[in-house]
Formats: sequence, C-alpha cells, structure tokens
Amino acid sequence: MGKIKVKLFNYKKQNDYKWAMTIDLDRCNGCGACVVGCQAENNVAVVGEEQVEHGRNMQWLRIERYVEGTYPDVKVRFLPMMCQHCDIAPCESVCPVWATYQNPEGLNVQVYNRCIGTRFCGNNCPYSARFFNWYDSKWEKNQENQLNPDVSVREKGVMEKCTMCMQRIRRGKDLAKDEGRPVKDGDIQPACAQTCPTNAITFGDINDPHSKVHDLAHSGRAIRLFEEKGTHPAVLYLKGGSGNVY
Amino acid sequence: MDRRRFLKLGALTASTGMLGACGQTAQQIVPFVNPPDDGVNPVDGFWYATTCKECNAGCGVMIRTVDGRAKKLEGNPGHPISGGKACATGQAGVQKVYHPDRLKSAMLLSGERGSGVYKPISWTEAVTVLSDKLAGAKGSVFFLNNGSNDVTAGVANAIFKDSEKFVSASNHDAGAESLRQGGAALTGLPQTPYPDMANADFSLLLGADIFEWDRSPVFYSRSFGASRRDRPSSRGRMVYMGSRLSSTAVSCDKWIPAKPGQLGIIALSIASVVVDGVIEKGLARAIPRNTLGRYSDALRKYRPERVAEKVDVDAETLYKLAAPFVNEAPAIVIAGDGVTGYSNGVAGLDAVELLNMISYEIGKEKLTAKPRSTPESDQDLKDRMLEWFGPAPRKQTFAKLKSLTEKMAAGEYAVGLIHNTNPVFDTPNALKFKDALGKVAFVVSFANVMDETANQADLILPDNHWLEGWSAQIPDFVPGVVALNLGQPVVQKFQETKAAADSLLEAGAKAGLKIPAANGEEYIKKVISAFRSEMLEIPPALSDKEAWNFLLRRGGSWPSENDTELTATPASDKLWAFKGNLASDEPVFEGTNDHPYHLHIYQTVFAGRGSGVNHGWLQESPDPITTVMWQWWIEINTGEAGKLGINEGDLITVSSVHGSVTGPAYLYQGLRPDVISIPAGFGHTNYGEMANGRGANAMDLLGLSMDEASGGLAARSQMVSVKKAGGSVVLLRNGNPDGEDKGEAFQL
Amino acid sequence: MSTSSGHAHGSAEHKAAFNDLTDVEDIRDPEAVPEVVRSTYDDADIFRDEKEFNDHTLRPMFYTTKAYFIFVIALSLIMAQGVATFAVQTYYGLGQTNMHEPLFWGSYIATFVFWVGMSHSGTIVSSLLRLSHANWRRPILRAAEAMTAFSLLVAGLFPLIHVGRLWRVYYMFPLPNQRTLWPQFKSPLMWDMMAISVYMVGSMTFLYVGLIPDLAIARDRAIANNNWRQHYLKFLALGWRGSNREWMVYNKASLFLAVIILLIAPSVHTIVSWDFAMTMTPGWHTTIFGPYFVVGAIYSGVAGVVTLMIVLRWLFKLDDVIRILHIDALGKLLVVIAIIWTYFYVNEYIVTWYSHKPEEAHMWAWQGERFPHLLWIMLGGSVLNIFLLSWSRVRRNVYMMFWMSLLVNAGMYSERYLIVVPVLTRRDNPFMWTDYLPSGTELSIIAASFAYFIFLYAIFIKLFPIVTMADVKEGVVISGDMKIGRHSVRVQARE
Amino acid sequence: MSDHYTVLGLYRKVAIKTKTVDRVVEEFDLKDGEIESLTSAAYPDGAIVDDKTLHHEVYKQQYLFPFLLGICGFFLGIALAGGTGYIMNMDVGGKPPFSYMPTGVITYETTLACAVVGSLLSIFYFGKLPNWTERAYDPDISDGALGLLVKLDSTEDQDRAAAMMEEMGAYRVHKGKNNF
Amino acid sequence: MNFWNSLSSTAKMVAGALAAIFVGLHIFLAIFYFGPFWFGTHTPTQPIAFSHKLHAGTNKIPCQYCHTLARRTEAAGIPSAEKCMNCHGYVKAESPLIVEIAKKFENKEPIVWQKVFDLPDHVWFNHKRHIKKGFKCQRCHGPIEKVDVVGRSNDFKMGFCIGCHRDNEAPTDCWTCHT
Repeated sequence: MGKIKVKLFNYKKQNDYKWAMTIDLDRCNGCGACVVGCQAENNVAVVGEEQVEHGRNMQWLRIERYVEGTYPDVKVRFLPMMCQHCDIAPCESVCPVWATYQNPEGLNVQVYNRCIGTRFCGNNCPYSARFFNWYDSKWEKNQENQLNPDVSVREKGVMEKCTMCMQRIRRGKDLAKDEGRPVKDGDIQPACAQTCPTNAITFGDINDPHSKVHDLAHSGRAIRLFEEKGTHPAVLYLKGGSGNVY
Repeated sequence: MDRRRFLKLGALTASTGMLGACGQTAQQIVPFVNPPDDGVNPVDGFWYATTCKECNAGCGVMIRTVDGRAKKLEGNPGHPISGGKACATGQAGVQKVYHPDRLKSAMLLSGERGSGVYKPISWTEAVTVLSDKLAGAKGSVFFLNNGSNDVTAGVANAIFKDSEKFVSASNHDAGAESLRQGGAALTGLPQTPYPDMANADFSLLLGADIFEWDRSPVFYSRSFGASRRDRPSSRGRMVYMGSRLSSTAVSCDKWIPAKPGQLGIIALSIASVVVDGVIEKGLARAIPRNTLGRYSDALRKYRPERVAEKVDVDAETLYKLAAPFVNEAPAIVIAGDGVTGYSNGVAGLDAVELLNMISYEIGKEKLTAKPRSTPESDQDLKDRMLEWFGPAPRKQTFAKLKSLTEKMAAGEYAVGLIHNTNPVFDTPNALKFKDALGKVAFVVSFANVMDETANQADLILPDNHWLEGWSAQIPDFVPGVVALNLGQPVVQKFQETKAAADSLLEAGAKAGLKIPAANGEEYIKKVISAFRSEMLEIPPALSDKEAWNFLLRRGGSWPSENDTELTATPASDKLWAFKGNLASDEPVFEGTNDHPYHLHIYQTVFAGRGSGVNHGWLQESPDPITTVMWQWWIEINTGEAGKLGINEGDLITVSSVHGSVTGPAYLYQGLRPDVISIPAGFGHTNYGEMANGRGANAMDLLGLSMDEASGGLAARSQMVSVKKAGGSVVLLRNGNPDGEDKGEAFQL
Repeated sequence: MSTSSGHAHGSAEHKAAFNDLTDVEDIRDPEAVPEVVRSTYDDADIFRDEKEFNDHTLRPMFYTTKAYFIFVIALSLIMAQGVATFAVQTYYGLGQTNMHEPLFWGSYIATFVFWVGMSHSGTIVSSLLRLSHANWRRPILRAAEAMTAFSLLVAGLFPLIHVGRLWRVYYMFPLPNQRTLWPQFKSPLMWDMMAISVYMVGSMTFLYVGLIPDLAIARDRAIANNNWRQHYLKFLALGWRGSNREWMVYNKASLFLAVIILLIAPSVHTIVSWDFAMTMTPGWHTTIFGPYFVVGAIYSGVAGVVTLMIVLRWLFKLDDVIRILHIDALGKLLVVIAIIWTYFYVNEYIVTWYSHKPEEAHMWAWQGERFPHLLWIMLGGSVLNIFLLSWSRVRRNVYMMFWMSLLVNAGMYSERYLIVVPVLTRRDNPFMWTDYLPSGTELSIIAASFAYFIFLYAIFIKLFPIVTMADVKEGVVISGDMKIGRHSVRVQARE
Repeated sequence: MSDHYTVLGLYRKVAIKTKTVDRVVEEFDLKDGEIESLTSAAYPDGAIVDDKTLHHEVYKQQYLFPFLLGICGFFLGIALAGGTGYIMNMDVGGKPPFSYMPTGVITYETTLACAVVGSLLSIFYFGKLPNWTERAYDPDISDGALGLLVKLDSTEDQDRAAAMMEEMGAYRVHKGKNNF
Repeated sequence: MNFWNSLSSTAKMVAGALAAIFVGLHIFLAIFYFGPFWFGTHTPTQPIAFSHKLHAGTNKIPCQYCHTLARRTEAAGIPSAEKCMNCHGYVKAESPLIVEIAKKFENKEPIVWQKVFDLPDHVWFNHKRHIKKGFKCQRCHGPIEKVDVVGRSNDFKMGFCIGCHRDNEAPTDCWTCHT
C-alpha cells in the first residue's frame, strides 16, 4: 500500500482540545450498531415508512455501501458517513444566522434554537451529512420515555446533524475539571465509538500527541474524504488493507 | 436502601427537551423520598449491569437509566462476550420496553382460537386458570422456547422433570444444531467449537455469516476487528466461501462463490491438501504420523483436481486456500450455515475441525496459538450448571421439535407452554406447526407483544421485558470459559406484566406440583449458592448477600481475563484417535426439475428471525447490503435477472414444492446465478402494526429436509423456481441505485 | 427643439450637432419657426389634444368592467388556496413539500430566482433606455417598472415560504438584541437579503418617482369626477403642480435614480447567482454564474414586458400608445439578449464537457436524461427566438411576439428549475443521489404566486396610471419636424 | 413674512406663453423664483421660464443628497458587515471575524440603498414637496394647459398682471393670495 | 371619510374583518415574543407552604444544606423528604405542615413540588460548575432568603447568561449551553 500523505490540521491551536475521529475502514463490517447507537443516544427520530419513501430518513450516521465489479469478482465497500466536522466547513459560512459555526474545539456546531431552516448548509455539504426536520419528530406512544434528557428534541424546521455526542464531551470535560486534570484519552466516547463492535471508530483529542486518535491519524493510512475540496475534516478514514490473499 | 422503591421514586427532573416556542408550562419536580448514596449522580443517570436477551448470545450489557427510565444500552466492558460493545438489535431492545404494542395485562381467550378475541383478566385469575390446567394435565405438558437456557426453561424443567411426557424443545437457529453435533462427533467435546479468530492470521469462513445472526455477532465482530488491526505483526486476512456475498463476506478480503451444498466437500478438499502438506513439511510433530497418513488416505479422493469441477471452484484456488494452514498457522476455518444447512453438513464439519486442530498444533509449535476450547473440568461444571436452566442447547435439535410437533398433532398434550418464541411464524411451513398447536388442549403463551403464536394461545401471560425482570443464563457461546449471566430489573414494570418463571412457579405451587423455588429471583439465588464454591470469581469472604450484590454489580460471573489459563488444550488425542469416515455424501436437494434455483434464506442484521420487524429503529436502519428500509425483497443475481427480464422492484414469485412467495426483486451482483436469496423474518400477519403485511414469509417455501446425522434442519436444500408476477414496486433504498457503483468518488 | 444654449447640457458634440440643426434664438420667436407639430403621432388622429390622450390612457383606471371583477375574484381564489396551503405547510412542517435530503432546495427557490429574474426587466431596462435616450421607451416604462416592483414583492415571499421556521426569520435582520447575536454576514443569503431589500427600495422609489406627475394628472381627474381615488392620489401626488422647479428637480433625480438602479440591478442578480456559485456544489460552482444570471434575468424580464404590453394593449385598447414600433424594438432587444444568453449557456457546457470534470459531467448527463423536456423548452425556445425574431415580420406580428415571449419565460423557468434541481439530485456523494418533482403543495403555492403577481398588477391598473403619461408628453414636447433641404426630419431635443 | 399675491394664467400654446413670460418679467421686474411655469410635461429647462438661481441650486447641489447619503451608507455597511463580527461575542474556532468579500458586498448594497433614499429626499427638498396646501393651480394644467404663475407684492400689481395675461391670450386667469 | 362611506356594507365588513385580523395578528405576535417580559413572574402555589425566609433567612441554613445536589450535579435538586425529617423529626414536629410531610415520608410518598425556575428546554445548565466557581445562589435566583413564597425573579433570557459569561471570561461557545 502506497503511503498517502495527509496534511494534518494546520489548525491554529486555540484550545486544549481538538476533537477528532478516525474510522478504520479495514475494521468496519457494516453491522449498523453505530447507526442504532447514534439514534438512541441523540433522540434521532424514526420518521416512518411514509417519510422514508420521500427520502427523509434521518440517521446522523449512516453506512454507505458501494459495489464494485460484477459477479464473480464483486467487492462491496462500507463507508460510515457522518458530519465530518470540517475545519474549513462549507456549511458554516453560508448560514445567515450563525446557527452553525466551528467551535474552539474543532467541532461544527449546530444550534437548533438559532436555526431558521434556510437549509443552505445542507446544500453546501459535500458529504450530505445534514438532516432537516421536515416535520416535528413523533415518537410512538410511550416511546418518548426512551429519550435522552441530555439532548434536546428538535423542532420542525431546523437542521440537525452529528454532534460527536457533544453531551458526552461536555460531561467528560466536566468530570475532568472536577478532578482538576485534563481529559484523558478514552474518557470521552461518542455513542458510535463506544458501541462499535469491531473498534473501527476511535475518538479523541488530536492535539494530544499520546492519544490513540493522534497515532492513527499519523499512521499513514489516514485519508480524508473529498480532500480536494479543502474542507479539512476532523474525521479521518483509515484506508482498508489491500487484501493480499490474492 | 430498597432499590425498587428507589427506582419508583427516581423521577427527579422532567427535563426531556422540546424546542417549544412558548415555554411557561407548569412543570413538577418529584424529589426522592430517600436520597441516593453520596457519590451517585442521579442526573447523569445510573448504570446497571444486566444481560441482553434480544438473542441467545448472552452479551453482558450496561443500561443507563435516568428518572427511572432505561435510556441507553452499552456493552458491559468486563463481559467476555460483549467486551463493552453492543449490536444494533441489542441496543434497540431498550426501545422495546416502551413498545406501543406491548400487552397490558394477562388475557384469556374469549372467542375462537386464532380469532384474537381476548379478555383481560387479573393476574390472580390468570394464575388460577393456569394452575387448574397444569393440575389437570397430569404431566402431559410441553415447553417450547427459543433455545436459550434461562430461568423460565429451568423452572419448567424442574417442575415437570418427573413427568415422562414432558418435553422441553426449542425452536431456534437452523443449522446451529448440526454445528454442535459436528463438534461433538469429532472432538468428543459436547460444546460448540470456539474459533479464536482474534488471533488468527488467516480465517476461512465457510458459509459462516458470523456478523449477521450467528452465535454472537458482537463477539465475532470484536474478533474480526482484533484480527484485522489489533495485532502489530500482521493484518488478519479472511476469505469467505458461500453462495451469497453476505454482509460478512463483504468484510472479508475475498469472496469465492462456491456451489451450494458443496462447502463440506471443499473443506475436505482443503483438508487433504493441508494434511499432505503437514506430512511433507514435517510439521505438527505431536500428531502421530500414521494418523496423518490415515487421514491423507481417507481424503485422497477429495484432492482439489478431483472436486474442482463439482464444487465450481478451480483447483488452484483450493490450493491457495490450503496454503495458509500449513505456512501461516494458526489459521482457522469457521463453518456456518453454508456447511450445515445441507443434508451432508456433518462430514464437512469434521473436516473443518480437523483443519482447526492441525492448525492449532502447528501454531502451538510456533508459540502463537491460543486455547480454543473449554477445559474438560470446566465443561463438567458447565454441564451441571446447565441442568438448572433447561436442556442443554446441544440437545435441542430440530428433530426434537419435529417429533414434538408430531405428538402435538396426535393430541398427546394437554398444556403447551410457549415462551419467547414464535414457532407458528418461523418454523417451515411444511412442519404444520399451527395445525399441531390446534390439537393441544390448552396453549399458554408468555409473549409480551402479540405475535402469530400468541394469537393461537388460550391464555397469554405477558412476560416482563428483560429490562424489567430477573434473568440468569449460562451462555452457550463463551470462548473458553464458563460464565453465568445475571439480569436484573433496571426499570420499573412499564405494563402489568409478570415474569414467566414467576407465573409458572405460582401456578405450579397452586396446582400442588413440586416447585424448585418461590420465585425466579429465589431460583437464581439458589443456583448461585449451589455453585458458589466453584465459581472462583466471587471472593470467598463475602456473605451470600454481598456475593449476590457483587454479581449484580458485575452482571454475572465469569473468570476475569487474568484468570484464564492459557494452557487448556483441545482434545487432540480424541481427534487423532478418530477412526470415522471423512467421506461426504452428496447433498440432497428438495425440488423437481422445474425448480432450477437454490433457495437461500438468511437473517438480516436488523430483522433477525422476525423480531426486528416491529421495531422502528431496526426497520429504519438500512440493511447493510441492499440498503433497503421498511421493506422486504428477493435477491437475484443481476446477470440472471437480465436473462429473465427482471428489473429492480419487479414483483417476482418464488415457488417451491411447498409454497410460494411474491415480492420485489433486488438485483445483486454478489449472488450466485443459481441461487435465490430471501431474508427471513418478514411477512408477519399478527405482530403489531409495524410488522404486519410487510413482505412475505420465506418459511412458506421451506420443507423439512434434515441432516440426519445431526438432527438439524437442512434449511438450504430447498430448490425453487422464479417467475415474474407482473407489476413492480419502488424499493425504499437509502442509497441511490445509480450511485452505488460510484464509490471511486471517495478515492478510498 | 427648444433649448437655450446657456442651460443645455450633455455632450459637447451633441450640443454642437443640435445647434447646427436649430437656430436657438429663433425658437423663442413663434414667427421665425413654423408651428411646431406637437405630436409624434401625426398619423394617428384619435387625440390631438392632451385631454383626449389623458382620457384614453386613464380609462383603464377609472372604468371597470364586470369581467375585471370576475377575473380578480378568480385570482383571489387561487391566492386563497395558496395561502391555505401555505398555512398548512407552516403548521405541519415543510414535509408537505417533496424536498428531502440532500435536495434541500427545490421548486420554491427555482421560483424565487425566476421572480427575481422577472424583476430585472423593469427598472434595468427603463433606466438603461432612459440613460440612452431611447425614445421608444416612453409608453412602456410604467408597465416595466411596476413589473419589477411586483415580481420583487412576489419573489420576496419565497424565502419566507421556503424557510423552516418562519416565526424566527427575524434572526436574519440585524436587530440589536439581548442575545448579542448578529446575523452572519458571510452568508450569501444575507447578501441576497440585503440586495433584494435594496433593490426593492430602489425599484419602488423609481416606480414612485416616475409616478408622481402622472398621479397629479390622475388626481385632477379624480377630483373632477369626485372619485374615491382622490384621497390617496392627493396624498401620493405630494401636491405636484408641474412647476418648472419641480420638473427640473424631478428630471435630475430621475437621472440619479437611473444610474443607481443600473448599479443595483445587476448586483442583485449576481448575488442571487452567488447563492449557488459561492457553494462548492459541482454544477453551481462556476465563475460564469453572475453574468449568466443577469443576462438570463434580463431575458426573462424583457420577455415578461413584451407579454404584459401585448396583454395591456389588447385589454385596454392602447394600440395607439403601445404601438408595433415598441414591440418591434423590444423584439430586437430580445434577439440581442438571447444571443448573449445562449453564448453563456453554451460556454458553460463546453468548458465542462471538454475539460471532462466527472462530477459535473454526471450531473449534466443526468439533467439531459431526467428533464429533457425542460431542456428542450429552454434551449429550443432560445434558439428559436434568435432566428425568428431576427425577422421583422415576426417582430411586428403581435400574436407571434406574444407566444414567443411566453416561450422565453417558460424556458427561463425551466432554466431555474434545471439550475436548482438536477444539481442537488446529483451531489458529490453518490450514495445520496436522489430525484425530485414538486409536490401538490409546492405547485399550488407557486400557482398562487403567479396569481398574486397578476393580482397585484390588476389592482395596480385600477389604482394608478398604467401608461407613463408625463414621459410620453415629454416626448411629444421635445420632438418636432425640422426642415433640412427638401425633407422634413423628425428631431428630438435632448438634455 | 409679508403677504404676497399670485396670478395664474392658463394658455393653450407655448409660443404665446413664452411671449407673455418675457413681457411679464419685464413689466414687473420679476426676479428668479417669482415666476413659475406649470406644465403637464417636462419642458426642457429654460424653454419657458429661465430661473438661473434654480439652475444653480439643482445642478450644483442636488447631487449632494445621494452622494452624502451614499457615504453614510458606505459606513453603515462597513459597520454592519465588518463591525458586528467584533461586537459579537461568539467564540468561533479561529476564524477571522472580518471578511473582505461580505463586507464589500454589504457595503455596496447599503451605499446604493442610501443613495436611492438620498435621491428621493432631494426631490422633496429641492422640489419643495410634499406640499398639500391649497396652492395656485388649475386642473386644466394636467390636461395640457400651460400655466404661468407669478408672485407679486400688491393687489394692484395682481390686477394689472391678470389683465395683461388675459390680453396676451390666457384663456383663464386665477388670482390668489399667499398661494404661490 | 368619503371613501369609507362610499363602500357597501359588505365591503365594510370585509375591510373591518381584515383590519381586525391585522390588529389581532400583531397583538398575538407581541404577546408571543414579548409576553415573557410582560408576564414574566411565575409564582406557583406549592403543596407545602415552605418558607425560604424562615429557613435560609431567619435560621441561616446554608442553601446547600438542603440542595445538596447543586455542588455535585447539573441540577440543584429538591431535598428529599428524608432531609426534611432529619431536623423536623425533632424541630416543630407537631406543626400541621410537618405532620403532613412526616405522613408522606412514612408512606414513602414523594412530595410533588411545582417548578419555579425553569430554563428553556434547549438550554443545558450545570449548577456544579457555577457553585464550584464560587457564585452565590442569589446571583441568579434573587434574594431568595428574603421571601416566603418563591417566585421567578429572573427570566433567564440568553442575554442574562451570556452577559455574565462574558464578564467572567467563561466560554461563549454556543455548545457550552445548547445542544
């Protein structure tokens, strides 16, 4: 496998933390546990069959699959796709009301109560990782009991997207602050990373040279999606192996 | 502090967010009557260890509860199966607590059987009805579950074990029985072979859809990830052989579409090359030469050149596949439904086991191999413990279910107890289970949502959701160790339900039967006190109550990683002493000349055997391969579909000698042209609004071919025909069909 | 023909040329010059008198037929169902439309761009013509300017219809607030909002300033007839008397406004195009979008003017005011714009095709595959225009012009749809490719927007003079026949 | 301010009117601003009456309105688009609060918006509009009659001027007080 | 008023209705957006007439003696009935209000209080951080030790939060409080 050089984070160090995620495509087996984990953690609505017909399903994290070749030499690839938390995000400069912007820790913020629903950000996202509440989210009778109290339920007419489980980051930082220490690597786990059975998803502070995500990002396997667009995502994908069996 | 009381009063804040425009709504705060211990943060929520019961794997999980409501399921980091991870279905289990279709109380049939007319009755009344029937049955009772060994099965077994007529059967994963039998036949160990994929350089999956619905998707996924990238030395490689490029096959490096029913022969063929290679290179010195020679002779007729044409895989490929076993051991083979789903499964399994043993021996010489089986002493303990939780899974074959059905049809049973399974829906149509059930005088279902089987019951005693009640389980599949999973109620009961074991015990007591304990919780405590001395992981200094709390906190009992002895050996002596015949029969297929296609029924990640179909999260998660949501489909090879003039979404009818189903076609490159593949679990008729009428039941096509050697259902041996039914529907796919081959956009 | 050398201004050459033609001193002397023929319309004998002209042109304002009421009620019904649909959409959410991820913009934005484009007819054409002293402009100015104002009013609704949370739209305005949060000026939408508001202010001002003298005329009529319109006309006419001072100031301010509008108008549509071009979406992100949109806008706007003129001419029997001459001139303008537009369009395709940019090539291919009919209407209409309108018999045929101008606007609507929709259905991420057709909700709201535009126009006709009377009169005043040798030549005084 | 008296004569022909203008100006020694022509169309300036003061005012001063307001708009734009980034206390990750392109665009638009307003205001200011009071006027003017309005100091002059206008061909004459 | 009089009675009705809708809409919007400013105070009746003045004012019991969760968690929390009984098992045990609490405590029945200070649901506030930083409760909740019946003394508009955050150089990133 040729080495791919990734220019990593020419990001002005502003803050102690710069959250990043690596997704190992060699490990991902497309099981969908992260998809449900994300949905459960973030109160993402089940829109129902009728809305799915309109293409409005709302998984913040979805597993894209691509088919290459024809029978019998078929290769299928899985590509978990969520908000890439770009450093130079196309979405943030087009929002007229600052409902989306980059926060000092390198995350792309979506502030639901500020959003007026122009949907420009969604149009400008090359990853198509943003979702719109076409209707008020509905939960089947009783199912609102399952809602996570840390995450607001979105109203109709606002955009939403992956937050890298901001509520967990906040809680992790809060605990670290109580103990008077910086956040340790592995303290904070977004729902997808925590649940991923193959450990394909790693989350951490890329500014910390000892963090796992820093290691992986510099492992030479890391690439970013649509690198040529210059968006500098904080989500790095680790390329799959070449499969040297054959 | 009284935990239940605490849970009841746990609602501290009502802060679930709604982005309302005008606030000012009157809100109430309900404080604790007794505050929780210091150091507990009631706002963050409490984490409880319990055991997931969404499938039989028995993953230890942690549940986050806030305000007395279960919010999120995560894996229990210490648990040997889940290791802190969880699968989609398990996580969705939380939402089932709040499922709108849950039954609200005990119900007694008040109309015709199958009419679905029930009247709610009180629990006292319900238990009385049950006890009367049990008393009157005089032991002609059967108990049917999904094959999990849990408290209910154990209690049923304990109550009725003196009755000769009592049968405790199970309705569970087709093919898995023969897998167990295969392991037993060759190694002499009555356990499931445990392939240590995590440490293997090379894994050959023979039709084993290990990520989809085999014994533990979570464990296999963890092993897969570890094998791929956790070992610094090399990247684990996988090759999948089978007729369909399943979600598992996709993750492997290579898919080899072998001919259906011939995977056992392929295993033998590879084994022949490996044995010869081992002899030639002088590897695996612990194995007697003459033994190897005997194997070599027995396998000679399966040399790749001889079988290549028959199995539709060229000889060169077979040699290549054999090479890693000799050169890079430990390499492993994992056999799945692709081997066991045919009438000749067992011979293939023997070859698989032989390969694994040889590979292990070579690995041992290289000091890289890890133990692959439970030590015999532990196995004894496991067997003894299993006795408390119903029949051991290896005894629960399809043959047993079949004979039970026959007896039911003969009207031999007065009372049938059905717990946690839906045989009317997911047994082959040819079994005529529903008709047989009609002959049972009184059927009791413990389902907590209405399903096809519960709809045939006379009495429904809704069981608790597993988050609401006690459970214990000896997980069948724990790599190399004996474990006891404990489940505890983490939330208050959401509906007026009652644990099935409790109902049984109460009714049994009332009927004057001998009951093993007062209730389920007591029963579990009894088990623990019986085995406490043998379960080393409970510190001996603890009192019984402390030990109980210790286990609850941990979520069960299993040796921690440091305790695991790495010296356990497979029973190689038995293997080498094996004198059986490794020759494989030709698979028997059921169908006429008009049925040119092999039927391949498989379980999708989300729908499973049908339990995921009435669940929003699972239904809306796109199937990994087809990306279809909310729908059912029939897969056909793209080229073959072209020949038949079928486009995506066209309705096609698949017929076998037993029946036919009609559904939209999904054109897939990753399927052998002579195979039609259909996801199971769809086509419910009485399983809640979300599931009803969604697709058709693939089981309608299935006959009763069995692997006689193991007593397992040969679920893949059905032949079918395909024709266009006219009309078409739009498949609801997450991914656009036009874009699915445009993955190069990402330059991965 | 009457100007004093001391106060005339304009280019030096022009002045010289004019002086050669006219003896300035002689003009003051009625005997020295033959009676000035005060009408440009010598051949028309319907009104030699201004009174008659006023009567004729104000007739649509003061006399209303039954058909008009029926028409307006019909429009109101279409609008009412649009409003009801919109209310339903606002109440239940934008799911009523057919938009979905990642197609976040659909027919609403296409229609928005269409209406903004329509608005470019009026003021930009009118100020261009005013500055270039094109004499044939005079009767059409009001119709064109009103069209600008009304299509802007309609266009301005679409962002409101489009947004998800209408009740929070004030977040976009730079209002001081306790949250100390300001709008994000980096967003092209903010520029868009600013540009459209400015254009709205500008074109409304332009329309109003142009109206003032005519309002005075209508006011006098209304007072004379004791018509109820006198109340607002009195107020809006500002007490205009037509004094020398007023005319002077008025002419001057009109000049300023014409220049300013000429600066605003292209910027508006450029900025609208930047809503698309400033994104990184393949198919939108092109440098040509600014001028391409502006030309497209003028194209549709001019065609809109033609349609309207013909309709007005037919409805109110204004054949003598709006003459074949005007329609012919607009036809020539259409040819020029059509050529420029086609050039831009072809250029955009050729560049993509030749450089073989795969992500855009996909998109174009899909566009042709999915919406061939729209593509044909757009391109075919444009090419047809270039060839047919070059032929003066077509330009001078009112029926032909009517249908051609409608075809142009159908094509331009298709163009907007083809800009917005196919691009979003074939985005960067091939997994999320999709398809889209507007829903019933969208169609009914769009239909209501057309009804609203026509309604506004219909109401306007009844409340304000529809022909630029003062300008026509000015044209009459400053033109006359001069004898050069044996010929009598029509000349125009210019300022 | 002392009272003044006005005479408004209505004519049908330009030539006659211009002659009258010359004679009335000569007769009563009218200065700039004391004689006005009321017409329904914009006659080229000076064609009928020639007001040098007015010319000066309009040509030299009217542009100041849009120009100065445009400058105000320019600063308003800079303050809005450039300044609010600094006022706003949002913690954005390392991006500069000031941006050239948006500031340029917004400034351009605000400048022109204010210039438009300036142009409108200039009509009001220099045209002495709006003025809804009863002033010397005749509805015939809007139908093409040419009005000649003079401002005089005394009733005698008023009568004389009225007579003169009638004599010169005015088909109607209005006399008024304080309504120039 | 010529215009008005010239209208037919139907037209008058329509115009009147339109005007009414117009005015009504504005009143609605005004209440919608500014209502919280006008009708801001929220003083619900509590099930037990608890007096903060008596406890925190007169008897000078520290706030966090009862609201213990404030320094440990996001929510300040309402003290449990057990907490009340810790003292009132002895102090004024015979008072009718205390008897009521005692009865509920024995029945293990919680007292349902009415919420006074309520943040909008899309705001996440952490008491712990603010208490640890050393802010007095009164800073946000007003002079609570001086009133018998607690009412909302503060609307907790965003300006209130952000002003204080800016003054104290606390983070002003939106996701500090909103998700």
